[in-house]
Amino acid sequence: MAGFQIYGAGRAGDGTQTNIQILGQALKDQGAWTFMWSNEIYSNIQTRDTGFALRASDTPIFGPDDEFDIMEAFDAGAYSDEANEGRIPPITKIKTGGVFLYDSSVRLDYPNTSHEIHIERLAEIVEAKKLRVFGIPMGEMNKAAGAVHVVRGTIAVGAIAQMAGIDKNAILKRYAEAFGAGSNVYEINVKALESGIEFAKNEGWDLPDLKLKLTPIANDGRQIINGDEAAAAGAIVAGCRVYAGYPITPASEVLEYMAENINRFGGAMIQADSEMAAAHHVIGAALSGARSMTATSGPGFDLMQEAISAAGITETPMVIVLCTRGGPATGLPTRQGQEELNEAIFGSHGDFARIVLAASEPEDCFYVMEHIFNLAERYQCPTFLIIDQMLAQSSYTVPELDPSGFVVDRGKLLSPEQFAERYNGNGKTFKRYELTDDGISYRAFPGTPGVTNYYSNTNEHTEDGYLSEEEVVRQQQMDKRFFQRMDLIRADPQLPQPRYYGDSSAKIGFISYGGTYGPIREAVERLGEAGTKAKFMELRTMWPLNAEQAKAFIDSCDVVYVPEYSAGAQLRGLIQREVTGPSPKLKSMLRYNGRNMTPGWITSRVEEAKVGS
Amino acid sequence: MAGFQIYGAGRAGDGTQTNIQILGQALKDQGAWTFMWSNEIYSNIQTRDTGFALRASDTPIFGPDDEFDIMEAFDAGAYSDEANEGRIPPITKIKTGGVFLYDSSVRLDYPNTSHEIHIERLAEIVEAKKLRVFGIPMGEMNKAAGAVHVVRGTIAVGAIAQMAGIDKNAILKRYAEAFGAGSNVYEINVKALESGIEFAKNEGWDLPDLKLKLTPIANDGRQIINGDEAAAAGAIVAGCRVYAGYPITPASEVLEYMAENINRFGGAMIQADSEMAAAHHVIGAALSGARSMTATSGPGFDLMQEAISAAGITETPMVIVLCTRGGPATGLPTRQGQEELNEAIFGSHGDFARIVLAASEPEDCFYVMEHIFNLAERYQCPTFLIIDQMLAQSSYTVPELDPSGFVVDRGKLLSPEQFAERYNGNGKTFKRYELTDDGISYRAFPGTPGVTNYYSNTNEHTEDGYLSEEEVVRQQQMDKRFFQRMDLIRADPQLPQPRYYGDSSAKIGFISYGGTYGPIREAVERLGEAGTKAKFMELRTMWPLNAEQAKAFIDSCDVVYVPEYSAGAQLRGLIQREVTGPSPKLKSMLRYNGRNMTPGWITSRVEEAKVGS
Amino acid sequence: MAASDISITPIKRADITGESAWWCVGCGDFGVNSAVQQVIMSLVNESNVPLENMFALSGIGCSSKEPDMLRVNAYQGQHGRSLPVAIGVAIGNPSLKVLDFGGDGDTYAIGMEHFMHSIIRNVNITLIIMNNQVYGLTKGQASPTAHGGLTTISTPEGKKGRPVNPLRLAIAGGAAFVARGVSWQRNELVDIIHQAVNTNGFSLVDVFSPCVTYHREPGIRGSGPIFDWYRENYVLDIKDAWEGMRNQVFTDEERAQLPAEYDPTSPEAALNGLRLISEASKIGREVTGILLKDDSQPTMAENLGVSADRPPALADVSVENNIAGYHDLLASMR
Amino acid sequence: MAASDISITPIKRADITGESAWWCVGCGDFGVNSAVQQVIMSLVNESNVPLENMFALSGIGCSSKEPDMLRVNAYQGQHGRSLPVAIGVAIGNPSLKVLDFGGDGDTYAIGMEHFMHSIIRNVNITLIIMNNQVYGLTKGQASPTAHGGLTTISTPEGKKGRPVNPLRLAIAGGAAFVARGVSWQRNELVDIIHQAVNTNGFSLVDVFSPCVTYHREPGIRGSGPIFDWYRENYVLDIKDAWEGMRNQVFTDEERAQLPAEYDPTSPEAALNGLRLISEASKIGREVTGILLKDDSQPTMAENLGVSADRPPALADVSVENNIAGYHDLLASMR
Ligand SMILES: Cc1ncc(C[n+]2csc(CCOP(=O)(O)OP(=O)(O)O)c2C)c(N)n1
Ligand SMILES: Cc1ncc(C[n+]2csc(CCOP(=O)(O)OP(=O)(O)O)c2C)c(N)n1
Ligand code: SF4
Ligand code: SF4
Ligand SMILES: [Mg+2]
Ligand SMILES: [Mg+2]
Repeated sequence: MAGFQIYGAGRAGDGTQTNIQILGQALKDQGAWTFMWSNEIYSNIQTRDTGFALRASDTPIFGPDDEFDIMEAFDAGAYSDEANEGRIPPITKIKTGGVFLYDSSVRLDYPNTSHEIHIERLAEIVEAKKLRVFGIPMGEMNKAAGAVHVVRGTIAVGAIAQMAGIDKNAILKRYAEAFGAGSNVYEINVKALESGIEFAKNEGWDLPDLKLKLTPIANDGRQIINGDEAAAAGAIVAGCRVYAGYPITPASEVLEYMAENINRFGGAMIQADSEMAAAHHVIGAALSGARSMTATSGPGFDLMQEAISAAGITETPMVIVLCTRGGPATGLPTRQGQEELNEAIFGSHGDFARIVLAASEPEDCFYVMEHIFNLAERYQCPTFLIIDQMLAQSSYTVPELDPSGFVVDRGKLLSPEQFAERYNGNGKTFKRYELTDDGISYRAFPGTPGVTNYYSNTNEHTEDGYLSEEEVVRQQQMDKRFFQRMDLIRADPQLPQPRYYGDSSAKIGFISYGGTYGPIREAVERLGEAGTKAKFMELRTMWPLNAEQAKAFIDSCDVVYVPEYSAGAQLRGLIQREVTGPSPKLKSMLRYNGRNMTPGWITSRVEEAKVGS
Repeated sequence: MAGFQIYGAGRAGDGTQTNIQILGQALKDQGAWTFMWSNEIYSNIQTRDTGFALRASDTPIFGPDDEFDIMEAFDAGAYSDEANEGRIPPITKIKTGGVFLYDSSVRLDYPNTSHEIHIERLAEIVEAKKLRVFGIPMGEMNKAAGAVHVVRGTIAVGAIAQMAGIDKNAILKRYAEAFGAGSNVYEINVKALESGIEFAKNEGWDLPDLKLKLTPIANDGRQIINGDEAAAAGAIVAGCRVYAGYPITPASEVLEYMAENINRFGGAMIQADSEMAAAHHVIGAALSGARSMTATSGPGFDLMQEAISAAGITETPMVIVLCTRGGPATGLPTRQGQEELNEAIFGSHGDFARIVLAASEPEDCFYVMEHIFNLAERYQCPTFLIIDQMLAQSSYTVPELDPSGFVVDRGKLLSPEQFAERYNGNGKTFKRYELTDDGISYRAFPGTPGVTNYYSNTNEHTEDGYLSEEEVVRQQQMDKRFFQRMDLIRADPQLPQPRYYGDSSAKIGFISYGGTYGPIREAVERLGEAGTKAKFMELRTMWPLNAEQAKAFIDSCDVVYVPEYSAGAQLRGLIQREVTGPSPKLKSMLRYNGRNMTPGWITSRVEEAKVGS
Repeated sequence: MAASDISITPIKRADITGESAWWCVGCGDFGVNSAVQQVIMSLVNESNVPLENMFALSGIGCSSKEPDMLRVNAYQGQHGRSLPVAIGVAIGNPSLKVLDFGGDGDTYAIGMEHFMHSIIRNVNITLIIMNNQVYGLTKGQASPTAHGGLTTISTPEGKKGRPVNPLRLAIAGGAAFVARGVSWQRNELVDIIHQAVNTNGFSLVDVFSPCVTYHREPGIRGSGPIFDWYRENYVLDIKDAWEGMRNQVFTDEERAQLPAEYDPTSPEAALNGLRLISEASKIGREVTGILLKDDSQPTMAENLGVSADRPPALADVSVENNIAGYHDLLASMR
Repeated sequence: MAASDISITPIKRADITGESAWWCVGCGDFGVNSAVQQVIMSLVNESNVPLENMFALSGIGCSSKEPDMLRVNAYQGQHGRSLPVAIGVAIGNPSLKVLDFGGDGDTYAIGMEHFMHSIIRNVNITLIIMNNQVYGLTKGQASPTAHGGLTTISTPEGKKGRPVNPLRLAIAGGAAFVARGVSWQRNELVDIIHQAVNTNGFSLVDVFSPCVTYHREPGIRGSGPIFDWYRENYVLDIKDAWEGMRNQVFTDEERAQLPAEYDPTSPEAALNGLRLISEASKIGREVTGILLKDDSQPTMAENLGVSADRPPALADVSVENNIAGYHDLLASMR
């Protein structure tokens, strides 16, 4: 695997993000696999430090690497904690021998005004890290060219393209796409790009170690997509036709995607008044016969707990994409966290069947939507997909997504024709909660012929939906709805199965789920390369957890690390409950400061553990 | 232990409940220990079958017995499932040789109209159970006396008093209390009571086997109280001065108690617009410096999840009495359930410190409130008390409740004087989230001198409460708020300790919590009497669960039964997570049909297990 | 007939009646149920609305037992949350006739968020509230509509503070139809509900439906008398209210401008209605009748681009038939 | 001075300023913050309100960062939930001056339940909304106050359906004080907030506080222009509104009855205010100024029997001092 990682250190509103994105897209068109993410994104809107990062590789990647090869520095926030708020400046994350490319202008414009870079102040770290420093007076060049401050990033892209040998035309194509070929903005960017290239060329700058050997792809369909978009697209392909949601980071992209796209397919996007309303809209739409879903995060998920319980007892399919972030309460709203597993599995009052899945990268997000909707309708129960902030909001390059294989299985939802065939003229009566042999009752479409007593009830109810508190009735419905249903679910072959990586003979294991996948997989590879055999079990069905599979894996190990973004070690707790109990074999690797794991963060913890033992 | 159990089978609105209650109170005054509960109470208001029951004993009791010695039958609902809704008629629950005392009137008045008892229709069951049948034409006697239909129950009480030898004056005293001595209603009841006594005397009826040897108590202070009232009274004594709540079964009695009483002590009862609002009122009141709490049940608890998370990160003491009932959703709203343990411990998003306690009978409910409030303020975190519907709403006789021992420990809440001493004039600055040596920061009373920057924040925050997303800040606050806090809590000697019953050398164990206490304790005694040694560990601190204690108990057993009112076996899951993992030693005893456990229900399951093994 | 046979008109009351009654004898809700059934029969039998297209919803409360009293497609949901479910149904399939039932606690306390937003969004449903000033099902605590001074188990000293006035809020929010009925006048109630259902947009029918068990006025007990209390002390027919206001509040000149009869469809109806409510409240009365009818605003379904002809619930979701669209969709993310 | 020293008047702006600014340069919220600080200074320095008695709350949103901009006792809560917390504070200790801050999403979308009930209960607090028609913090989706047609990331085809009109709802609910300010007129805003705080009961100050980053009108970009858009296309001063309505809507006779200046304290203010709002909306405008001021109603604290002299927060909770009362309490349950 060859590749590099770039950090754009700027200030909200100064264009850093856009330019890095365009560079990433161009690299992808050239055949690279990319991963782009916000490394420092504050939950506020202002002109403060931001960091947007790009990793590119000649093989697929699913997360960030430990350190940065290149830092584009657009102001002093790159190296200094100016506001003295305990911020760790990004320059500390450049690797030894890395590149520091900065705007050497003496004065900067809004929004970077008064954050000019004083290169002499970094002498120490430059020395210590043996950084290769390149200064370009980007701001001044802009001014001279009569351009705007935000295209400084384009100059930087030009310089990097020149030094790392990235095709200029590939980049121009993406600027053209973003701004419209021939538009004024486009032309300004073309000039800026060229000036960056020229500057580097004139200075004779070169980065031979960062040149990737790539084979440009002739539109092989590879996509750049984040987890939210992938889940939203997958939902539409799976037949979701009512989306209801309330904006919340890191789930808003699902709502926005639906706002843009669902109506074309005959669907509706309801921007609800709250998550509580949204969850109930989902139930209502499901009752009408539509496939429906919502997406949310922690605080919004709290507000959905009552509706989830209602879906449970009324046996209404309810799909929720749960995009997790740092908690509790508002917590770290724009940062990484996996502190909602407990609530997804054990939240809501009362005992009812539910299914909780997890995805690990956008391709997975997309394809799992087929199963989510099928499972939700097959078992008529709340069904959740957990994706964490990094996965939800980072852009990954993934192979072309193929909608053609999706199968829409609506379970025991009777089409008007099926309903007529089953009930009409033969004296049989439809009962919403009929006790059937297979333990699942029929659903139907209200508004279609014969469907006149489709009654769902959050009270305990008889087979035909009427309120009942009789112990026999209760027992039967509970047995059907909970015990029998969970048994059926457990046996369903469409429950996403765990995936295993690494050396199956290894005695060091990892168990995890979600966006930790990329970093752990790489960590396992690196450990292997360094002579430490390791393996990784990626859980995809969190509930019901398949205890036998997990037990087999754990039994085959001497030690099992459980990396997760939760101080409460929620995944580990689940494994204890279902598989091992408290066990010295399980070792938590907890990251709860809102920052992403990287392969090295993981491997170093394995090393520490070794040293310790 | 000697005693008997009476079932009043009537119809909502026919006075059955009132009369049974009065009988119970009189028995208590005579020295009995009583337990009174609604055996059949539908979540609806109408003239349908109800059953109100009374158990009396010469030793303390904490729950129902298996079968009934006496049934007062006020209409045909006593023996027949008239509406054909799958109802199991109460007559099936009379014990062999029991008493069936019924209204033999040919026609009944509202609300029992058209439900007249046809004694000949019960010939079979009377025969099979060898019932002693006593008919009194209560309705007709009323009519003859010009009295009202609802005093039929008083006639029945009179007959029972005569047959079981209960002091008439003790009963009259309670009627006088209820209706005012000398009032018209009182006089009518006196006549009715006397006519019942006369009737039985004239017929020569006698029930020698049900005569209790009691020593009348000269007001030794013994109380008749349900769990809700006990918790509410305990809260006031513990210093609760703002109660906010929304009506919900089985928690409404707490609200109603507060409506009646809190204002006298300078407090306020806010009947909120919803549980969501109520939980946030509790936070607000706590910020103002008041001890505050709410009480709710499943659906309402769902609505509090976001506020709980807010209390978690803002380190605000928040007391919730969680009265559990049959779920999910509306479920069985007036019936027994313990399906909210998971949500109490694992609900809400994010990782934060919390404490979950359980009480087993009203005395426990009362005294535990001292600790709940102290723990909540000492550790500045959400603190819950779980009580189940039977405990919340049934009336128990308990020894006199003594407020004098309550200690109010407000933890690190600085009084105005303490605040002045600590901060004024010495240049020290108050910081709400100060990193202190003991891991707990100070609170203060806004509005008192010097308190001008008391800032609580649901975002991750600096020591002085300002929003921060920096990794170092986050890590410090999280370590303090979660890890350090949970360690402190675990070590607190005021966490209610488990109680153990039965033979400590037994190899058959029970672990449970809440209102199962009474039935299990009796089951253990009966098993012991029948030669099967058994013991019982009553958990009182559910979270953090003391794993060592539980492990020691489990290790000392061959088999551990876990009786609970939850199909999902939530308690057992918790034990697995914290103590054992899935273990063949743990055997669930699940009751999820909304009906109470009884000692025999439990012992028979032990027998079955023995036969099975 | 098996209920699932294609419904054949005319339907009879028994065809749309549930399995048992859940209310106290004498409860006002029986009157509401009876009117509702009559409206359904008339819709099906006279207006050719297929019974299949009826969809009833409710929250939790005595009033919310209404779907248990009926036999139609229905959902009995959570306390205070039937409106957002109703929105899901109405958007999922706009051809359904959505009737939502609730109590005054249900909708005006815990359900306030949804009440206001459903009005503002103008979702095409009819909301029927059985307003009884108490929380009936939880045994009689004061509800938000309890009048000042009402003694209940949660207001032992009498309710303090103002009641919620749902009509005022509905008018201010811009409901398409706003009316107050009373449960004891069946024909008027049938007429009101009928008009409500036939109004395109959000319709509120707040019905005084006395709780004979828990609503206690000093000196009054039981079913009959509480109805009398309402009649004698509490309600004011909109005709009389208008008449009274015309005569007492306005000058002669102003009066000349005012129509003799209150007209709920006039462009001034919103302001006139609010004014009537205020004037009535000054004498401690609540207006009954139709206050507002204005279906000029687009409904929520229209705003979302769905309709009875284009219901999301019946959208074709087969992958085959959508494949070109799906490929387009994905092609945009590269 | 250490903030915890007993506060000594006069305080300066710096004394009540937080640690850093959380808003985009040019954001309307800066204007609101500045006015709020001025009001606090004036309360402390001129009206002898101890700084200790200030309590600021907020939900979540850009606007809800207000407590981070201040240095006073405060709580930054959950999105949409600051009002019920404010109620807890105001009841817990009625001597506190409670200022609640929120956004249009915060309060008028997800917080609607609390908004309406806080008004109706007449809790004695001042609610200041920074109304910008968008969800700023979540990057620009349409909020409930977004005007028809507004294009945002969640309304790519332009917002459909009606906006929430908070003033109308507040008047209908019976708020004690209802006003609309604009963030770019500091003095007027200071005056409005000052009056709001000094009104006993629930006060709403809805402030147009433009989002310069996400509120995009066709052809308009950046900070200055969006303010101009508001000025030129959106707002209507209450003086002008009244003047216009007097002249255009009423007959000569009617006009003779109407005062020349709008009077927010008149008994007719509620209806006049509603009428003004309606008339303005007909020309696509929103009224600014003080619409209503009426503190004749008892506050929530009064209704609950607590007060600044009898605050639950400072009630004596020692067991010793209450023991007789506690014994009584328990004696009743035997
Ligand atoms: C979230 C939640 N809170 C509380 C309850 C308990 N509850 C059931 S019905 C009810 C009030 C009923 O009053 P109302 O809506 O006026 O209906 P009514 O019974 O008077 O017809 C309450 C509080 C509940 N089921 N769910
Ligand atoms: C329960 C919940 N839902 C959603 C969010 C995400 N969220 C944060 S701020 C916000 C909207 C902010 O809009 P507004 O209230 O208008 O404030 P503004 O930022 O415009 O000032 C949303 C939806 C949240 N924090 N909590
Ligand atoms: S309690 Fe009241 S509202 Fe409920 S059924 Fe009885 S009379 Fe009707
Ligand atoms: S995003 Fe808008 S509302 Fe938020 S700070 Fe920026 S300008 Fe203000
Ligand atoms: Mg009611
Ligand atoms: Mg906003």
